[in-house]
Order: sequence, then structure tokens, then C-alpha cells
Amino acid sequence: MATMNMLQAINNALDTAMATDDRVVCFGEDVGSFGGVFRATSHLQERYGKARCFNTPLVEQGIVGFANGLAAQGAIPVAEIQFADYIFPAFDQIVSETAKFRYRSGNLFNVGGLTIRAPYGGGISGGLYHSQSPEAYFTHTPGLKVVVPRDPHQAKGLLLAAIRDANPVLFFEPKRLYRASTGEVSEADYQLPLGSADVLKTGDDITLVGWGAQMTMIEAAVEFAEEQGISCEIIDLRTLMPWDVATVVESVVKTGRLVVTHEAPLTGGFAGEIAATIQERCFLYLESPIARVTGLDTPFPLTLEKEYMPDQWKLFEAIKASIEF
Amino acid sequence: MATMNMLQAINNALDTAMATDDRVVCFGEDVGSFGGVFRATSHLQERYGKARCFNTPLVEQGIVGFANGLAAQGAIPVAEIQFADYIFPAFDQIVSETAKFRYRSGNLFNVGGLTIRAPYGGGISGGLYHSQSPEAYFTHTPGLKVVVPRDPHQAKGLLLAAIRDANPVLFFEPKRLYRASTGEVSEADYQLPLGSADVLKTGDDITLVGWGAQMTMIEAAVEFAEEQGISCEIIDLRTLMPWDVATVVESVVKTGRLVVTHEAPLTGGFAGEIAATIQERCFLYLESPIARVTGLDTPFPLTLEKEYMPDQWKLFEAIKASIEF
Amino acid sequence: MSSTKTPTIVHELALLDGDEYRLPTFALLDPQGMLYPGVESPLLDYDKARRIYRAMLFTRVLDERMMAAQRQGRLSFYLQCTGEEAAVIGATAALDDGDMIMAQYREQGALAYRGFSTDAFMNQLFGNDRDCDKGRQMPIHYGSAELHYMTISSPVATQIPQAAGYAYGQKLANDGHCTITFFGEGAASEGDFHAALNMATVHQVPVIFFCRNNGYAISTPAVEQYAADGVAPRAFGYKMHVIRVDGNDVLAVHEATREARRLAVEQHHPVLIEAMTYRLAAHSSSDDPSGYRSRKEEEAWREKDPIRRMKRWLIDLSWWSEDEESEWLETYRHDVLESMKRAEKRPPPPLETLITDVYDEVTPRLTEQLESLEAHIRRYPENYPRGARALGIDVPDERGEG
Amino acid sequence: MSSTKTPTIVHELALLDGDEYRLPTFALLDPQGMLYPGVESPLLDYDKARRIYRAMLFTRVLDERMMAAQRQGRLSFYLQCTGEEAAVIGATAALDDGDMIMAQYREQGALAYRGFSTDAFMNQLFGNDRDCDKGRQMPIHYGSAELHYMTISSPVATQIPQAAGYAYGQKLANDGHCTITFFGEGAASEGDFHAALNMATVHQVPVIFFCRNNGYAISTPAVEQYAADGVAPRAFGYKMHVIRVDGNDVLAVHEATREARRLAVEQHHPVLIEAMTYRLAAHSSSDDPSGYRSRKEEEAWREKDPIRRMKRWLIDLSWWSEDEESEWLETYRHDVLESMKRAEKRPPPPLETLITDVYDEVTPRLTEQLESLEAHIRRYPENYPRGARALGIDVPDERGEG
Ligand SMILES: Cc1ncc(C[n+]2csc(CCOP(=O)(O)OP(=O)(O)O)c2C)c(N)n1
Ligand SMILES: Cc1ncc(C[n+]2csc(CCOP(=O)(O)OP(=O)(O)O)c2C)c(N)n1
Ligand SMILES: [Mg+2]
Ligand SMILES: [Mg+2]
Repeated sequence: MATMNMLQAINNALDTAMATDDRVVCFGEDVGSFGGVFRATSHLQERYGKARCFNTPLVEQGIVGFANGLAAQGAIPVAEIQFADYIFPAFDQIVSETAKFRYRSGNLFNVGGLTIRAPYGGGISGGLYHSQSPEAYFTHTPGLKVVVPRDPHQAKGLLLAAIRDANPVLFFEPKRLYRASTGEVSEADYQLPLGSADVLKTGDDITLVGWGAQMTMIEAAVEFAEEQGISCEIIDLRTLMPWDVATVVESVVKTGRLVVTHEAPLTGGFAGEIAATIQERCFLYLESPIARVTGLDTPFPLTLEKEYMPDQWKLFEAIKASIEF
Repeated sequence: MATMNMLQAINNALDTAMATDDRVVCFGEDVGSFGGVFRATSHLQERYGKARCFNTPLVEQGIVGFANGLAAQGAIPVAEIQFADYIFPAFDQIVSETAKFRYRSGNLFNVGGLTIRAPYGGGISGGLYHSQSPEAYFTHTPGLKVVVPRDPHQAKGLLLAAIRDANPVLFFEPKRLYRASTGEVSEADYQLPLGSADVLKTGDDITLVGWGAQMTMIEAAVEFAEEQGISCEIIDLRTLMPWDVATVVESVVKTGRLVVTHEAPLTGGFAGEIAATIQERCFLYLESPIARVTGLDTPFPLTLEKEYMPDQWKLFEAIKASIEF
Repeated sequence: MSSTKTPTIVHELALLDGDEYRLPTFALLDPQGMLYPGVESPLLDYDKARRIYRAMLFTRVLDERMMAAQRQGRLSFYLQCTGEEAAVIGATAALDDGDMIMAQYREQGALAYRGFSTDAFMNQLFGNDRDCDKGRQMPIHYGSAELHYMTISSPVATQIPQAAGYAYGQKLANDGHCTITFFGEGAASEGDFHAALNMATVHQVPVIFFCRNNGYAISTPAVEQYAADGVAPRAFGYKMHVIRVDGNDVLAVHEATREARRLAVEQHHPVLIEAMTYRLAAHSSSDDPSGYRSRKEEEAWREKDPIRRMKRWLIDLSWWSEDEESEWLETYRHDVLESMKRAEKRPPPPLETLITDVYDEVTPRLTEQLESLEAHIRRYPENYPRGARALGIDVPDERGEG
Repeated sequence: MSSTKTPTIVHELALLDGDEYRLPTFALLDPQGMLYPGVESPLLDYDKARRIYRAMLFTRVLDERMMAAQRQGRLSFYLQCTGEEAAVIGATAALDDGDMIMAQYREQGALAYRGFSTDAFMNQLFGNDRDCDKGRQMPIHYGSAELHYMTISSPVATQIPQAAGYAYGQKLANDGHCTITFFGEGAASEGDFHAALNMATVHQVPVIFFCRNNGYAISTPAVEQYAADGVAPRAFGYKMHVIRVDGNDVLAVHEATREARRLAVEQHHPVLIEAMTYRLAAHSSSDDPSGYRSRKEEEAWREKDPIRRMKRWLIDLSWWSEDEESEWLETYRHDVLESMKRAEKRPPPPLETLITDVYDEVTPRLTEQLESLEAHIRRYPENYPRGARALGIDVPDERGEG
């Protein structure tokens, strides 16, 4: 065990993946000798050579297009998109190609080896284009897996699982926590399961569902709520696509109340999918409307970022409103 | 009044828009002298000249990038994307640029003049890449308007409103109905309102919400249901972003039951947003879970397309299940 | 520093537009099918020449028959290679059969050359239970792992950067193979083209970018697609090796591709080949070219038919005869018709193919969706004749849709 | 047919790689700031030369002061033009002030030249209630409708096809204006670059594509960005006029851009200019270049500082003096500091700016969201000091966050 921040845990996962399988190749803008603008790929070029860790030209559609082909060939590409905000030039390659490669070819070909990493989220004074949470653009795309870790231990275990999963995975890293989140991380080679949610805390009165950096907001809000005698169950979805419906259903059947949170705008966000599914499956158990605590239906702002963010106080208010409904 | 099919109505709307405002410019792949692969832009080059109606090179990101700049300059571009399935290479220009132009510039600049037209949807033996309904990728994007017409009269009135609206509009045309849907269309210059749903039929027992080609499925299903004595209210959302929450809420408060339908896959589809919103606003009025009748969580198939489609029989079953809940 | 080379400095203002850098076209066979003076023969050996020619003939027959079938309503869609057989097959023949082909959609000739069976073609075209795509894609979206032919994807140009990535994998694996990607001059306008060529030169991958410049992208003529003299000069922007070739001259195409392959495999130099050709048929069965080009133009190109040209060369070498031609044409026509009949009659793919291969394993949610669909079809079997048939339920014949 | 020109036919196989088509660099001032032999002076008139030089000086001062402020924690982010002032300002000065500028982010010099006030810079940098972006974008994302300077957008290269579209609008309006778009050699790798250059030549629009080739895209050196001799040879692929210019030579840049503008406006010929320069500072305040390049390399380029070169030329003409220089530097430093103090103290933008300008009119749902946010802030004002302040609620001072 070692104390690592999330970047170190990610770097360690990449290192482990490259050491254990020489088909693993890491690339993206500035990921080569420099080690990435956040330094997630530090020392990898040094250790594994230029052929397996390299800079690409500044062209996201090329990065993912190249990665798709490389994965189809049988290699295991781990492509970095410098910010999740810059994943959109690669959208066609991801949505039209990555997601549909296996299905359309009747399983003759697949890009299952592919993992795309991208830092996402707000809270770093990044304004419109360094703060977005684009997960819901991908959770509507069958064929992709979408994974978001909440802390260093999760980041390493989930990233290793993502790289080794037989399906293409989008791995969104909460950059607000890159250095802020630290914890004990095993130096061993371990994986955490994809497709399965993590119940962080059990409780009876209300269920809180989130992922990534929002878990810190949920935990803070739950502290307030428990002080008021509200017993909360906390679920980290971890994998958004395909998501663990059963765990959330089981929890809401017990608590009768649900709050879902994400940073992305409300309309069309993934909380809507969760609410729609849960109201259907738990209709007779729900004691109050499912609440969504999210970003506003606007682009991401700068000066008033704090006001925009779905934080612990907004979550706490939503918990109270749900309980008092 | 004249009898027109949907393509003729769209062509007539474009003609009207170009005749009444010489800032209107139409372009896209094959839209020039050929008039588009579906012939929606027939004769426009002849009438308004090559400078105002022209072919572009085969590059969707260029088409929308060019259109964004042209709109910022003050012109009124109507860009065609040949199939909605091919809108993804332009995703960055739409989501990062079109949608955020006004907001990020503090309203110093805007691309409000822009309209992007694209044929969408299945039922034409088009397989994966000539059948998709990508509306939910855009309804999660504040700053865009998303409009889908259901018949020729609606198509003309909504398209003229979209072109003249001060915001960028994505106009998705149900290509299955291009020739199949005919009706009386006024030759006059008229507009139908954006942002407002259309209650096609009032009823007491259950509300059905859809848009575009799904309205024909809803109408057929409602026929079966009414034969069984179930009184249905039908709402065509028409504008998906920003959508008319009030009209749907009002209806569900009355009926207590809601079925939403779209062709796109279930997970992350726009029906989820509607269900999430309505369960929140109508919690105490709902007599059964909100049902979603949609495509499967897979890419769009070919041979088994009929099986995949959310058709009138699936809708009818959902209506019955809701009533019998 | 931006470059290791120091460019010359000048003090006179002069803007260039590249017009001075006109690329010539490499050709060996003249439009009549005679070798240009000074060209030595034979450039292909007997076996390979006949393999190429037969693949060209087969492709022509397949296209004629299937377009006719489409017109009769037996097939929902079709798209011909007609006029471009020399470009596609000549290039394929210059490769090792283990090299990867990532094509656009008009390259059925490459499959024919590599031995994709008539039944394999038909099963895909009819989307039946033996379709390589399991009934998921439109006709002409062939694929074969065995023949190293990547399954076709409709969005154009996406395969171009993928080819660079695939080839990079081949280089890492050091397996002596390269990748060729075919695309139209229209597809070359997509952003993916630029990404691919740039990445391929920066990372020095063994890939051949083969542009079939057939003059049109659906209705859009090449003069509205780009302002330059073709696609080839773009190579200069990436410092990529390039050659322009007469795409209706199978010998020149073969020779150019052979040399490109050598550069790719031996030196990891990517190469751009621009084959100047012409789409003699409509864009697809959905298209009618009379709306955008003249009969006269078509006729002029029909004179340069690549099959006729190769035939003349073969006959001059006594490697082929009119009799053989008739026999093979007959055989191919018969094969295609018989195979079509078989394919039409085969059942649709099983219902579960609706949800398999989305992921490597079926997810719980997909299983639920399939179960509820099955239950639904059992309630309304007559509305889902194919689904019902797939479930083993006896229902009246399907009404023609397709 | 693919081209109106008939290319020559050859029968010898030869693959070109464009290396023979090396583009020279246009320069007028030598690295010391002396005119090259044979170049006639003056090339700029007195007033314009001084306007350019003062904008360069101001930009340098602004950059120094604001980077220092960022280091002190007064500002969240900053990004310098340092080293590239001649390229940006020389080009801007060759335009009409009514021509549209669509820049990447490192072109504050263009705004300085056009008269963007120090306060306007500061208000944007501090995202206060007078920020042109209404506090929505990171520092350095300036914009001015009045000065025809499109608001900066972070995703690189998106502005390049937009510039082609904007210029097409100018051509339709026949207003005698053109558009210039600035971008880095890194941004030129994006698909949008290819789309833009191709569409601009096909549709013949009055646009100048101005590439600042400063050798790096963050840490990525140009040799890992492309394999060719710079960005300029790509023009040949589109049959676009092109010139490569010494980007640290303000006279050459001005001259090249002046001629490009003439071609654009008078003949609707788009032009690509590649200015060879160097980013003397870090990529941005978040970057430390010592991780990827040597001091020695930086020093070599510091010797070619564009401001020093122009100054020498001006002084030789007696159009400038050391005294004037000191005075102006003093004035600019003072201006920037005073203006910064004012900007820092200004209130944040009103709360409603969170929801305005998403659409031309605020939607009902956004109104609801704002109302509920307001109510929330009134419940917890101390947690939202800016929001509370915007609502007129008195709360303790903010704790330093950016
Ligand atoms: C991304 C994308 N945009 C548009 C289309 C529609 N489309 C299909 S083929 C075609 C023209 C392609 O022309 P070209 O690349 O020259 O190939 P050719 O058909 O001439 O062989 C177009 C526009 C598509 N398939 N994919
Ligand atoms: C689409 C996109 N991808 C990545 C980034 C992150 N990024 C910001 S600046 C930059 C490098 C740009 O280099 P260049 O175009 O050469 O401009 P320079 O900074 O040298 O002026 C990168 C990769 C971005 N802003 N947008
Ligand atoms: Mg073509
Ligand atoms: Mg640069």
C-alpha cells in the first residue's frame, strides 16, 4: 500500500497495464515525453519506449480513428483526450465507429481493446471549455461502456478493468480530484468490476446516487442530513453504461426516496435516465418524487461557477425536500 | 391550399424563406443543381442562383463550421446534413460552437440565423447508418433548439419558424414520411410556433407523447385503444428543446397516465427526460408508472427492423399495461 | 523548432499557388489496351493476370445481375463497382493476401479477387441468417476476417485514420504486413482524411491511401469537391510519397501499388495513390445520374472501360480468348443466379442477433428487452413475420418489404 | 470529370514526396533589425509604424504584468503573446480595421492594435460585471463586436471553417471586407483546418488563413505535429495561394498580409500565410516549458525578438527614440496596474447572467432554475459570496479562489 493521489493512481494503473501486456499502447496530445498536461502518463515513454507511448498531432478525430484501427488490429490502445470538452471532434469516430464496430461486423471485428481516458468536470475555474461533464452524450450510445472513478483506489482498479475489458470503455476522470483526492492504493495489480455500483453507506430513509467528483458532494450533504437524523444510503454508480439498475432498485425499494446528482445540465442528463427507470421499477415504493440535483440548463460559467455547481448544500436541500414531501 | 407531401412542403418552405429574405442561403452535399438526394432543395439554385444555393465538399464539420461563421456574419444559413446519421462529424461545431456562441460572447455575437436540416429515423430498410434518431444527443445541449415535424403542414410552418427564429435550430425531418405523408398545405407564408406542443386529440384516461414519425404510430395505437374504450390524449411535442413542459404536465394531471415514445434507443433517450420531469411535477397524480416505448438499446438493425421499431402494437400494449396497472 | 531544415530566405514577395507542381499520371496501357511504346511486357505473370481478369469479370457480372435484381424489387439496395474494377482489383493484386483492406463500399472487386464466395456475397446482400453482418447492415456492407477485409461502414472516410492505426499495429507486431484503405475523392474532403495522412507520416506507418477519383461524389462533380488538380497534391502537405495513376489501366495500378507496398512494408513510408477513373454506373440503386451528367461524358469514359483494356492486353499475349470469356461469363451468371435463389430463401437471422454483439456479452438490460420483445411477437406473430419465423412460429408469407 | 486540366502522362514509375517543392521564407528585416540589402525603406508610413510598434510594446507590458499578477494569485490564468507580436500585429495592421478577425487565443496584440482599452482587457481577465463575456469564459477569451474581433473560443481550429463562412457572408454582402483567422501550427492538424481550406478555395471566399507557426503545441514540438516542411505546403493541396514569412519580421508580415488581403478582397482568392515564429513564453500560466525544451533554444530565439528588431528599424529612421520608449513603457505599466486594481474591485456579473444569452430570450425552465437558485443562495448566502453579493446581500469577503 502507498498513499497516492488520483493522478498517481492512474499513472500507476497505466504502468501496470503496460508492464503486464505489451500490446498496451498510450498516446494522445502531449502524453509522450512530457507525460500529459496533467502528468497522468509521466515516465511511461521512458519505461516503454516511444513506440508504445507517444504524442499525437492535435487532432482528436485522428486520435480516436487511429485508436479504433489499432484496437481492431488487436493492440490495446489507451488514448487520452486532453479535456473531456475536446472529445467532440472525435464524436463521430466514437459514436459511429467505436460503439458499433462489433455489432455491425457480426462480431468478425471489434475494438474491444480500446480505452479512452479524459479528464472531466468543474470546480477548477475552467469556464465553458474546461469544466464539462459529457457523459450523457455517450450513455445514449449502445456499445460503449462509460466509467467514472471517485477516488485513487477506485481509479486504479477501474482503469485496469477498463483497459482489459473486451469492450471499448470511456473513462472519465474527475480532474477536480486529480490532486485533491488521496488515499491508500495497493501497488499490486488489481481490478474493480465494471457494470456494478458500489454502496458506500447503507441507510434507510433516502438513497443518493452519483458518480465521480459528485461523491464528495454527496458525502458532505449526507453528513448534514445524518446530523438531522436522516438515514442515507449512498451509491456510487461507477459504471454509467451499462449501469447497475438492480442495486439502485433494491435500495429505493427499501428507502422509498431517491436523489440523483451530476454536474452536467439537467435536461437530457443521465439522472433523467435513472429517474425514468426507477419510477417505473419502484413505482409503488416511492414516497416522494425522485429529485435531480444538477448543473443548470446552460453552458458552464466561470465567475459564478460556485453558484452553478450542484453542491452539498443543494443536495442537502433536496434531501430535506424529499423527506418532507 | 395545395396537396403536398412532406418533401414538397419543405421545398416550399425553403423557397418561401429564400424569396422573402435574401440573406437566406441553402447548402450541403448535393443540394445544389441536383436539389439534394431527397430533392428537398429542388429548383432553389435555379431560382436564387449558385451563390445562395450550392453544393459543398463532403465534409460535415466544414458545412456546419462554415454555416456558423456565415450566421455570425448576419446571413441566414440553412445547412443540410444528408442523413442525421452523418451529423456526428459536425458534432463539435454544433455542440461546442453553435450552441454556445451567444452565451460565451456575452451576446456580442450569435449564430441565431442558423438552421440545420437533417432527415432522421427508421422504417426505410436503412440499417445502422440510414435510420438513426439522434435527437437526444442535442437535447442535452443548452443553446440549441430541436424541432421535429410530423406532417407536411407542420413541416412547412415549423421550418419557416426555425429559419426565422433568432436561435440556432436543428430541424430533424422524418424521412419515412417524406413521400408517405401528404396533406393540404397553404401556399401562403405561415409559421407555427417553436417551443409549444400540439394537443392533437384530447382524452381522459392516458396521455401519449411523441414527435415526428412516431405520431403515426401513436395515432394507430390510439385507434386500437379507443376501440377498447380507453380515452387517449395525444400530444405532439414538436419542439424537443426547449420543450413544452406545461402542456404535458397539464395533460398528465388530468389523465394520470403517460406513455412516451421515440425510435432512438431507450437508455439516455429523450423519453427519459420527459419521464423524469413528469414524475417530479405530477407525482401525486400518477396512477401508473410512466412508460417508454422506444428502440432497443442496440444500434439500428436491418433485417429485423420491424421487430426493433416501437410500433403501434407495442404502444397499444403499453397503453393497456398502464391502464391495467 | 518547427523543422530541421532551414528554408531559403527571399526578399521578393511572391505568392505561389502550387499550380506549377502538376503531377503527371502514370500509365502503361493505352486506352485501347496496347502497351505504350517502350513499356516492357509482361508485367504480370500468367496466373496472376488471369486471376485479376477473372475477378474483374466476376465483379462486372455480379454488379449487372444484382442491379437487375434490385430493379425487380428482389433486393432493397445495390451499388456497383462498374468502371473501377482495374483500380480496385489491380491494387488488391499487388498486395499480399494477408494485408488488411479497409474499403469504402465500392470495392467488392477486392473481395472477389481474394475469393469471397458467391454465396457469401448473396447472404450479405439478402441479410439472411448467414449474412456476415448478421442482417444488421444494408446490402454491400461486406466483411471477412478470414480474407482480411474489414467490414464496410457507411460513414465515409472513418476508415482512413483507422487504416493508419491498423497499420501502426502491424508495424508494432512486425508481421510484415501493411494496410490499404480505399476511398473516393469525395471522402477525401472529410476531416478524417487530413487526420489520417498527417498521423501516418508523423508515425511512419505502413499504410497505402488509395483514392479512387471517379469524378463524382453522388451528384457532386470533382470540380465542386476541390479546387486543386486532384487529390494527389495534398501529399506534399504531409511529405508523403504520392503517385497518380490511370485507374483504368490495371497494369499501372498494379505496378504503382506494388511499389507503394514495398515502401510501406520495407521503409514504413505511407503512400498516397490517386487513381483517375470514372464511375460508369449510377452512384447506387437510389441514384439517377441523368440529373447531373451527360450521356456524352459517360460514353467517352465507356471507351476507356478497364475490362476491355485488360482483355485486349491478355488476348495479345494469348493468355485469354473470346471463348474462355464466354464460358466464364456464363459460369458467373449462373453462379450468381443460383446463389441468389438460395440466399433469398434462407431464413432471417435469429431474433437474438438483435441484441448480441452490442457488447462481448449480453447485458441484463438487453436480455430483458429481448424477452419482452419475444413475448410481444408471440402475441402478434402476424405483424412480425420475420421475428415470428425466427421464433419458429408459422405465419403467412411476408408482404414485400425489404 | 475530375479536373479541367489534362495532366501529362508518364510511363516511368516515380513516387514524389514533395520535398522538391520547398517554400522559401519571405523576410525584409534581418535578425538585427536592418533591412536586407536591396530592400527599399520605408515600407510603412510614420503613423502606422508607430501605431504598430506601440501596440507591440503595450502587448509585451500587458503580458509581463498579467503573468506576474497570475503568479501572485490575483488572476486564475493567463497566456502570453510574447515573441509573436510582430506576426499578430503586423498582420492586423495590414487589414482594414473593419475586417473580421477570428483568432485562436494568443492574439491580444491584434486587439491592442485596434484600440481595445486597458479596462476592457482587465474586465475580461477578472470576469467582473463589465467583462465582455459576462464572466463566462476563462481569462484571455476577449471579444469585441465594435472592433470586429470575434470572441475567442477554447476549442482550437473551430474558428477556421467559421472564418471561411464569415468571409463568404462578406462576399455575399459585397462590403469590401475580408476575414483573417489566426491559428497555431498545432491547430492546423485538426480536421476543421482541412475543411476550411478546401471550402475556401472551392467557394472562393475572401479569407486569410494566418498560421502562427511558433514551433510548439503546448509540449509537442512541430516535428511531432507534422512530417512536412511546415504548414505552408498544404496550400498546394487546395490550389490556394500561399506565402511563408519570417514571423518575427513585422515588415515582411505586414507586406505579405497586405498582398494577401488584396488577393482576397479584389479577387476572392483565399490565402494561406505561414509565419515562422517562436513562443518565447510558456504555453500558458499552467505550463512550464523547461520540461520539454532547452534554455539554449529559447535564448537563440530571444535574439530574434520581434520588438527589438522593429525598434532598431524605427530608430534608424529616427521615428522612435529610447526616451519615448521609456515613457511609453512607464505609461503602459501604470495603465495596466491602475486598471487591474479597478477591475479586481468590480462586482461579479449579476446572477441572471447565469441564464441569459443561452437563447435570445430566457426560457421558462431557465427562469425556474434561476428562481430556485436565488432562493437557495438566500438560504446560504455565506456559501455563495459572489452570488450573494450579486443579490445585494452583505456577506464576509470571499476567500481567495479564482
Ligand atoms: C460522413 C458521411 N457523409 C455523407 C454520406 C452520404 N454519402 C454516401 S456516398 C457519398 C459520396 C461519396 O463520394 P466518393 O467518396 O467520391 O465515393 P464514390 O461514391 O464516388 O465511390 C455520400 C455523400 C456518408 N455515407 N457519410
Ligand atoms: C480541440 C482542442 N483540443 C485540445 C485543446 C487543448 N489545447 C489548448 S492549446 C493547445 C495547443 C495549441 O497549439 P498551437 O495551435 O500550435 O497554438 P499555440 O499555443 O502554439 O499558439 C492544446 C492542445 C484545445 N484547446 N482544443
Ligand atoms: Mg467519387
Ligand atoms: Mg504552436
